[in-house]
Amino acid sequence: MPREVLLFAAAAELAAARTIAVDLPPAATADDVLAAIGQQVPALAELLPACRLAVDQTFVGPSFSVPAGAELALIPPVSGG
Amino acid sequence: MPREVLLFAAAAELAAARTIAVDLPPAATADDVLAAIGQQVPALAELLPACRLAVDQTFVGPSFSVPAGAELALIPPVSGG
Amino acid sequence: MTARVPAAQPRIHIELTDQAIDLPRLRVWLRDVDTGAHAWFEGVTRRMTGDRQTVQLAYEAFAPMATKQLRQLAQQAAMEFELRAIAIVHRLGVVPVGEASIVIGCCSAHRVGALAALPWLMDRIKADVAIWKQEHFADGVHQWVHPT
Amino acid sequence: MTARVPAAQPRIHIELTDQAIDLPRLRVWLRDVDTGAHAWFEGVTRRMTGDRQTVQLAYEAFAPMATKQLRQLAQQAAMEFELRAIAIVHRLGVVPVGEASIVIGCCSAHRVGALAALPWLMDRIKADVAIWKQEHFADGVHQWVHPT
Repeated sequence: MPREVLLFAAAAELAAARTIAVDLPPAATADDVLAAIGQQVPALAELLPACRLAVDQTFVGPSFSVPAGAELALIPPVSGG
Repeated sequence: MPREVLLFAAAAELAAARTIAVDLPPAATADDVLAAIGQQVPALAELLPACRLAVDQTFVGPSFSVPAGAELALIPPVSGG
Repeated sequence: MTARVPAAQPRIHIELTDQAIDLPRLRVWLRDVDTGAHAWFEGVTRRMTGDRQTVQLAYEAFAPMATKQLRQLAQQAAMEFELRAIAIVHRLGVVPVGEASIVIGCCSAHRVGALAALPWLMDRIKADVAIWKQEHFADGVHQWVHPT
Repeated sequence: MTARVPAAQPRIHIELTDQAIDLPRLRVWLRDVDTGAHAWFEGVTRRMTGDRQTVQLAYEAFAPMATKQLRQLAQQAAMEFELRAIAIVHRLGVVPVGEASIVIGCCSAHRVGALAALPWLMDRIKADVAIWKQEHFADGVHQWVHPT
């Protein structure tokens, strides 16, 4: 099922897009989401190991099970302050 | 020989004076100065153990030998900031 | 009855803005006659990084997430350091050299808390809050900063 | 030749004043486009100490000694924390509730130095600098504060 993932900063620049759609298996984990992003958007592959997934604006660990309808965001290394 | 000692804050209030004169032996140490103050101004005796002596605006240790003509100041516990 | 007045809830102000940060206005907001210690940090765009000259920085945020994170950090800091008020303002978009990208102000009854809160907050903001900095150098290069 | 420009001497401003401390003016003085981190501490007369209400504080200094001590501390802090500028202003005489008795501002290229300098300086100022505080309580008592 296609799910939308929000992109920011370097990730948005590399993908030349603010959002991408990825195909996820049912009951996908955060790791599945990151893997799907790498497969479908090769331009992001190099940055991906440094990124974290945020689900509904909260960082989640690799085995977190992504709920249906949740907002997904790829968070590259932050540099605010 | 009489030497002038500057007083501040609680010490000035207890002595009801901004300066006092104390008699010092020749080659007096800082400890000699403090002892002389205690003897000559009993009102300061209780506060004295908490005070430090400053010679020419620098704290000195108990055995520091006080030069002739140096400025002496009794420094009660500080509370700036 | 001489019941103690319970400690007031800490006041918290979180703001993302594309305008210059108005520190004097924040000082008025922070004012509190029952706190003896007020501490401030301003992170400013500096001209030189090593031998390289910066023309400007530009910040981008995932605004709802960054706001939520900053609020949580402010609440944690208020508890941990007994702060009575805390303001965190981050500027987005272009921040020219000499202007502030972030201002944090906080106050507590005694100095230790307010002073310890600032580095604690800055470390966590730089590690986790969904804000990104793009550096524009005088040599024409611009790049997203990836902290090492 | 690509010789490094040697680090500039740190700028230092030490002031004892019987006027309200003008923080905006100090911010202008501290400004430096080559420093990314500006940190400030304001010590303010607070209303309550435990259950006791303070009406005002009054500060007295051995001014030449205090000035010399503050300058030495500022120089040490500048070296230890790689500060590029540092201002320490202490108010003397009456300081009403809500007004600042001391303001310290400093700046450095990176945040760690400027933030670490403030508690370092405050600890030393409170331990050693020849300045004394007299507390005036609402119940009519006034007393010299002797830190315990």
